[in-house]
Amino acid sequence: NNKQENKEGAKEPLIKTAVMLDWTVNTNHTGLYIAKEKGYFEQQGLEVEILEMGDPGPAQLIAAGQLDFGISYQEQVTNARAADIPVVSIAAVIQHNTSGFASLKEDELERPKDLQDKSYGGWGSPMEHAVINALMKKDGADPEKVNYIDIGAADFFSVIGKQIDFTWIFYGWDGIRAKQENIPLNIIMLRDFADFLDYYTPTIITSEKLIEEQPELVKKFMEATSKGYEFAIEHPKEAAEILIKHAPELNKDLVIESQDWLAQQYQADAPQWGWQEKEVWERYARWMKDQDLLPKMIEIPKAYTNDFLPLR
Amino acid sequence: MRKFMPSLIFFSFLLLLWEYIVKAFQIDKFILPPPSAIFEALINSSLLLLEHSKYTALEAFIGFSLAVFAGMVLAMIISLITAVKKTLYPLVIVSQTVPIMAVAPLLIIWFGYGLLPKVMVVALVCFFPITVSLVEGLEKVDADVIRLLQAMGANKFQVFIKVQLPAALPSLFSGLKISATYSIMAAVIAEWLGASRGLGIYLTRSMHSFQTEQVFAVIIVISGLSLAFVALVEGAGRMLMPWYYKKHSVADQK
Amino acid sequence: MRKFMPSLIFFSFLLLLWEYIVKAFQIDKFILPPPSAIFEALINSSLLLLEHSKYTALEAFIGFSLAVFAGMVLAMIISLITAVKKTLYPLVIVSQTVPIMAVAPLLIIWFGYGLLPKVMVVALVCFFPITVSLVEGLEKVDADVIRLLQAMGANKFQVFIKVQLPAALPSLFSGLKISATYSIMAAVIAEWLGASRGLGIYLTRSMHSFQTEQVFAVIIVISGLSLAFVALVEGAGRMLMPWYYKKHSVADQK
Amino acid sequence: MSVLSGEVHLRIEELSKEYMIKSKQGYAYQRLPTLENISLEVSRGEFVSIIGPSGCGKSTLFNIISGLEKPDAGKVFLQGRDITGLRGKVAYMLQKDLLLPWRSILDNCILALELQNVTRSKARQQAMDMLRELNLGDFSANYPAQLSGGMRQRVSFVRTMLAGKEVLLLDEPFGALDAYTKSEMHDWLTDSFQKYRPTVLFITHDIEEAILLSDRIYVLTPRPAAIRLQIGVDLPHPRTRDLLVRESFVDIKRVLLKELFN
Amino acid sequence: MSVLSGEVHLRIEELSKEYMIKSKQGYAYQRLPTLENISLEVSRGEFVSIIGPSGCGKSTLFNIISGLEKPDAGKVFLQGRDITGLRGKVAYMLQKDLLLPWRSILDNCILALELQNVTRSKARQQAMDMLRELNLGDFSANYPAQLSGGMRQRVSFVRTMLAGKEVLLLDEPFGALDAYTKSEMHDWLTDSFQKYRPTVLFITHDIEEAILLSDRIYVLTPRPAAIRLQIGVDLPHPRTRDLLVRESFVDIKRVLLKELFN
Ligand SMILES: Nc1ncnc2c1ncn2[C@@H]1O[C@H](COP(=O)(O)OP(=O)(O)OP(=O)(O)O)[C@@H](O)[C@H]1O
Ligand SMILES: Nc1ncnc2c1ncn2[C@@H]1O[C@H](COP(=O)(O)OP(=O)(O)OP(=O)(O)O)[C@@H](O)[C@H]1O
Ligand SMILES: [Mg+2]
Ligand SMILES: [Mg+2]
Repeated sequence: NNKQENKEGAKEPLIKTAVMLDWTVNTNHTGLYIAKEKGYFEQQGLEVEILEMGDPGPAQLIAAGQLDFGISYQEQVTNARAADIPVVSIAAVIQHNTSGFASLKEDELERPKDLQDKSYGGWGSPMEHAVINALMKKDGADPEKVNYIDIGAADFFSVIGKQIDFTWIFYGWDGIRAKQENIPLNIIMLRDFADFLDYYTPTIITSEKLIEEQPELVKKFMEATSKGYEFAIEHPKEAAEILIKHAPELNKDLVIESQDWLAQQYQADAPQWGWQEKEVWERYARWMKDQDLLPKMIEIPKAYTNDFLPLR
Repeated sequence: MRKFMPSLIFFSFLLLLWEYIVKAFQIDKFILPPPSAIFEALINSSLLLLEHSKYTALEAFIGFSLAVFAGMVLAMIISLITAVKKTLYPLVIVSQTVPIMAVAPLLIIWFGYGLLPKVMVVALVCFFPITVSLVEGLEKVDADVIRLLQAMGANKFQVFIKVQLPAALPSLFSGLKISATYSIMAAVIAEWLGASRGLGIYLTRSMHSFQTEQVFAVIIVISGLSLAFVALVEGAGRMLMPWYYKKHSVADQK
Repeated sequence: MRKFMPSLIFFSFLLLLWEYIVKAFQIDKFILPPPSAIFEALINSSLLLLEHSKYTALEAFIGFSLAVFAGMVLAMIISLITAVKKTLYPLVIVSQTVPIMAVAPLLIIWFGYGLLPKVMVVALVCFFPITVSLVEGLEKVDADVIRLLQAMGANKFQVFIKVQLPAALPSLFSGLKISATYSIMAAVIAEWLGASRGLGIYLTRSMHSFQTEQVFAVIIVISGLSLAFVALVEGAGRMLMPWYYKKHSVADQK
Repeated sequence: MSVLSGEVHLRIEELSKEYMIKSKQGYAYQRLPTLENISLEVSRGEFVSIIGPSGCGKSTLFNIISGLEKPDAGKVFLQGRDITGLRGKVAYMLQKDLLLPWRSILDNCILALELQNVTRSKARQQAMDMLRELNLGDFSANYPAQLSGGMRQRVSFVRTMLAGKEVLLLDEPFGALDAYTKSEMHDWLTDSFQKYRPTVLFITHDIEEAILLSDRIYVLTPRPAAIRLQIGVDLPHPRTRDLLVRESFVDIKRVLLKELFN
Repeated sequence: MSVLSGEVHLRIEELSKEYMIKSKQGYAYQRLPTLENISLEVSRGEFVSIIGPSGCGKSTLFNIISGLEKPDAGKVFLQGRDITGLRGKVAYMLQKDLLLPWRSILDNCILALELQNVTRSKARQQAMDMLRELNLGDFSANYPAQLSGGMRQRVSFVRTMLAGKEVLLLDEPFGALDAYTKSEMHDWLTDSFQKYRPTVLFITHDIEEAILLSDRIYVLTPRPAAIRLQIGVDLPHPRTRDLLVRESFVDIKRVLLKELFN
C-alpha cells in the first residue's frame, strides 16, 4: 500500500523539508544521511536538507515554525515542554544513554563513589551537579566532596590529566576516539548505576502543529528515516562510508569504528528502531522535577509519540 | 612586491620554528599540528574547501552588498535631512554596541535557516562601518566649497551630488575595507547558527572530529578570502578614485 | 543632554510600536517578547545579571588592559625600529583578517579552562585596533616638528617621548574606543567556549531554556556595559588630552 | 561718491549687517555689528579693490553681494536690477583655490556651467578654449593635486571667469601665495583681464597689490566696516613691476598706509 | 665680501650640495645641484636676510647650518669653531609655528631648554620672564589652538630665542601671515630684537620685509643657489612703516627688484 503511494508520489514535485542536527554531524546522525543517499526520502516524495548545528538549537526553530524536524535530546524536550514550547519527540535515535564519566584507567575510578575528592571538568550546568549527586548518593559517597571545574567546550583529551580527573563523555564518539589513540579509560556509564538516568539521547523532534496539520509529512519522514537507521544497523561499514561521503571533513577511522559500535546501540532491546517507552519519559521528568530542574511537571503523553514509526 | 620580502622571510622563519618545536617536543597533532601537516590538509581538502568557500563567499558577498546599499541610503538620508540626523544618528552610533553575535540566533528564529539569516548577520556586521564612515565623510567636506557652490546657485541636491558624495568616497572606502575584512568571518559565524555547507560547517566538523590541522587550513582559507575581498574593494577604490591615488605625480617639482 | 532628546523620543516611540505589534498580532513571547516583558526580565534578574556582569566585565577589563599594554609596546617598537616595522607591520596588518572566533576554540585546547583563554580572546580582539591606530598616530606626526626637534639636538628617543607619543594620543584613543566597544562582546563570546558564569553563560542558558525576553535583557546589559566602557575610555582621553578637547575657546575672535 | 567711467554695473546701497554671537559662557547672545551703511559702485570693466583691517567685515560684504547671506538693511543692484539675496548672479572666488580634487582641471572649470545646465561637451569646449588662451591647456587633463599652488589658483580664476557672470568678486585670491609667486600671478592676471575685461571687486590686505591692479580703491574702517576713503589709481596701463618704485605709485601708497595704520 | 661690523659670529665657507632624485619613472636617479659654492658671514648682533627665487636652495642652506643635513663640500663656523654637521648649535625657526598642541604656551617655550636638561622650574621661570617682557604673559597657560596665527608665531619666536643659542635661523617666519598681521609682526619683532639683539639669518620672499628688517641682504641665484649680490641696508633705526615710502628705501627696493626679476 505504502509503496504504491510512493510510486505515484514520485512523479509529483518533491516536498521540501529540513532537519537540523543537535551538534556537528557525527555517527548519531547516520540514518538521515543514508535515507538521503539511498533515496529513501525521495521515494517518500521528500527533498530533505540536513542542517548542522544551531544556536539556539532546533527546538526553538521548530516551535517558531521555521523548521520541520530536528535532533534533540530528552532533557531539552522536557525543558521545552515545561516552558510551553510545543515540541514532540517522535523517535529515539539510540535506545539507551551511552554517556558516562570517563577517567584515565590508571586513576582507577570505577564506581560513582570513587569520584569523591576528585575534580570534575564540566560546563557548569545545574544538570551535572544533579546527576553526579544522584549517582554518588546512591553509591554511598559524599557528593559535596567533588571539586567542580569549568572547562566549557574543551574536549576530554585536552583537559584530562591536567587538574581534571574525570569528564562526561559520549562513549560512541570520545570513547572510541580514546580507544583509537590507545588511551585506556574507565567509564562509569550512567545507565549502569541509575535507571532514571537511562534517558533518550538523541531523539528526533517535530512540532505539535506539524503533527496536527501535516501528519502525512511526518509519517513519510519517519518512514524514510527508519529505513535509514535500519540500514545502518544492518550494514555499519557501508553506513560509515555514506556518512564520510557526506561529511568528508570527519576523521574517517573514528567514523568507521564508532559506526560499528553504534550499530548495536541504535535499536538494542527495543521492538523496533526509534521506539520510546512512557516510563523513560516519566521517571526522568519526575526526577528532574524532584531535583528542582523543572519549573513544573510536564504532561508526559504529549512529550513523545510512537505513532509515526512505520509498522514493522 | 619587494617591499614585503622582509615580512615573508620572517614569516617563513616563524613557520620553520613552529615545525621544529612541534617535532622536537613531540606535540600531539590534535593540539598543535606542524605547518607541514596543515599544508598537507590544505592540499588534500582543496576541492572540498573550494566547494565550501563558494557558499561562504556568496553569503558574504550578498550580505556585504546589502549593507553597502542600506548603509549608503541611510547615510545619505542622515546627511541630507537634519531632522533624521538628529533622531537617527545617535541611535546608529549607540547600536554599534549591540552584540550582533548575541542577536544572530534570534535572526534564525525569525527568518528560518536559509540564506536570509546568514546574509542578515553579514549585513548587520558590515552595515555600521559603512554608514558611519559615509556619514563622517559627507560631513567633513570643506564648508567653503559648499559655500562656493551655493554662491554659484547650486541647490542642496546639487551640492550633494557634485561635492559631498565624491568628497566622501575615500572615507566611504575605508569603511568598506573594514566591512570587507569582517564579512567572511561574519558569514562563517552565521553558518554556525545552522547550515548544511560553508566554511563554518567545515570548521566545526573538523574541530569536533579532532582534526586540528584542518581547522588551521580553514583559518588560512578564511584569511585568504578576506584578504582577497579587501583587495577587490581596494581595486574598486582605485578605479573610482584615480585622483586619490594619483597625487603628486606631474609637475611635482617644477 | 538636550541634544539627544529627539533620539530618545524616537526610540520610545519605536518601543511603543513594538509593544503594540506584539500585542496586536499575538506574537509568541519566545519568538519576540514585548518590551514590557524584557523590562520585567531586566528587573527580575537584575541581581543575577549583576553577578554575571562582574565576571564578564572583569574578563573584558583584563583582556583590554593586556591588549593596551601589548599593543602599545608593539606599536612603539614598530615605529622606533625600522627593521621591525618592515618585517612585522605587514604581518600585523594581514593578521587582522585571521578569524579570531575560529582560533578561540584552539585557545581553550592550549590554555585550558579558566580565565586565561577568555582574557586572550578579548586581548586578541582588542589588540589590532590599538596597535594599528597607535602606529598610524606615531607615523603621521608632522615631519617638520621632528626636524625642529632634531635641529634642537634631540635624539630619536627624545623625539619619540616629547613629540611622537603625545601627538599619537588622539589616534590611540580612537583605537582604544573601538577596542572598548568590542571588548565586552569578545568576553561574552569567549564565555560561550566554556565557562560557568558570565553574561555569555546567562545568554546561552536563557536561549536554551527558551526565555527570549532574558536574551534581550542580557543584550541590553551587554550594550550598556560596552557604552559605559567606551565612556570610561573617552573620559580618560579627556583627562589625558585636555588640549584636544579645549580647542577654540579663548581669543577665538580677537 | 562718483562713477568714474561708463555705465554703473554693480551698485550697493546702504548695506548694514549685524551678527548675533554667543558669549563666552555660551548662554547669552551678543550683538556684533559688522557692516554699517555701506554704499559703493563699480562701473562696467572697472577693477575696484577693497582694503581694510582684519575682521572688519570685507568677506561679509561679499557674502551679501553673492546672495549667501542677507543684509539687515540695504540693497544690491546689478545693472540696475535688485539682486539682494539672489545667488548665482555674480561670480565669487575665495582665497583657497577650492578646486574639487576628483575632477580634472578641465572638469573643474566647467562646474558653474554645469549648474547652469549647459551641456557637458559645450561647456568643455568653452573651458578648453579659455584654458588654451591663458596657457593652461597642457594641464587640462591633470588633477588639481598634481599642480602647484600658483597654478591651481590660476585654474580657480578660469573657473570663476567661466561662470559667465560679468561681475567677479575676488576675496584675497593671493593671500596664501608667497611674495614671488604672487608677483608672477599679478602679471598673469593683468594679462588675462586685459583679454576679458570683467568687472572686478577685489579684497586684499596688500597695499601694493591693490595699487598695482586697481582702477579705484575703497578703504574700510575697522569693524563695523564703513567706507573711510576711496581713491582713484591713475597709473598708466599695462602696469609692470617697475611701477612699484615710481614716484606716483609711492604717493598713493603713502596715503593708503596712513589711512590704514592709525 | 666684507665684515660690516664687529666680530664674525657665523661664517659659511664654500658650501656645495647636490641631491639625488628619482626620475619620473622611478627607476633611475638624477642629480639635482642645489647649492654651489656659497660663502657668507654674519657679525654678532647683525640681522642678515637672504632672498632668492622659489626652490633655489635657501632652506637647504639652513638645513646644513643647523646640522640637519651634511654638505657635499664646505664648512660652517660658529665663532670660529667648525660646527659642520653638528646639531643644537644654532636656533632654527620655520614658516609654520610648529607649536606642540598638547603643551601650554609656557611649556612650548621651554622645549629647547628641556632638551638641554635645564630643570623644568628654572626653564619655566626663564620662559615666563621673556613672555612677560614681550607682552605674551597673559597667554602662558593657554594651548596653542586657542591663539590666533599671529600670536602663535610670536610664541614660536620666543621659543626660538629661549633656545639660548646666539644665532637664529628664521626661514620665512611670516610667509603664511596676511599682509596686515605681517605688518604688526614687523613692529613686534623690531621691538623684541632691540631688546635681545640676537644674530639673525633670515629667509624671505618679501623684498620690503627684507629691507625693513635687515642690516644686510644676500640675493641668491636660481637653483643651484649661488650668491648673486649682497647689499647693505643703511637706513636709520628704529625702522617704522613710514620708511616704506621713503626715497632711500625705494632705491634699495629698485635694485633688489631688478636683480630678482630678470
Ligand atoms: N556667520 C557669522 N556668525 C557670526 N559672526 C561672524 C560670521 N561671519 C563673520 N563673523 C564675524 O564678523 C566679523 C567680520 O568677519 P569677516 O569675515 O567679514 O571679516 P574680514 O574683513 O573678511 O576679515 P579677514 O580680513 O580676516 O578676512 C568678524 O568679527 C567675524 O568673526
Ligand atoms: N631632501 C631632498 N631630497 C631631494 N631634493 C630636495 C630635498 N630637499 C630639497 N630638495 C630640492 O632642492 C631644491 C631646493 O629646495 P629648498 O627647499 O632648499 O628651496 P627653497 O629655496 O627653500 O624654496 P622655497 O622658496 O620654495 O622655500 C628644490 O628643487 C627641492 O625640490
Ligand atoms: Mg575675509
Ligand atoms: Mg624654503
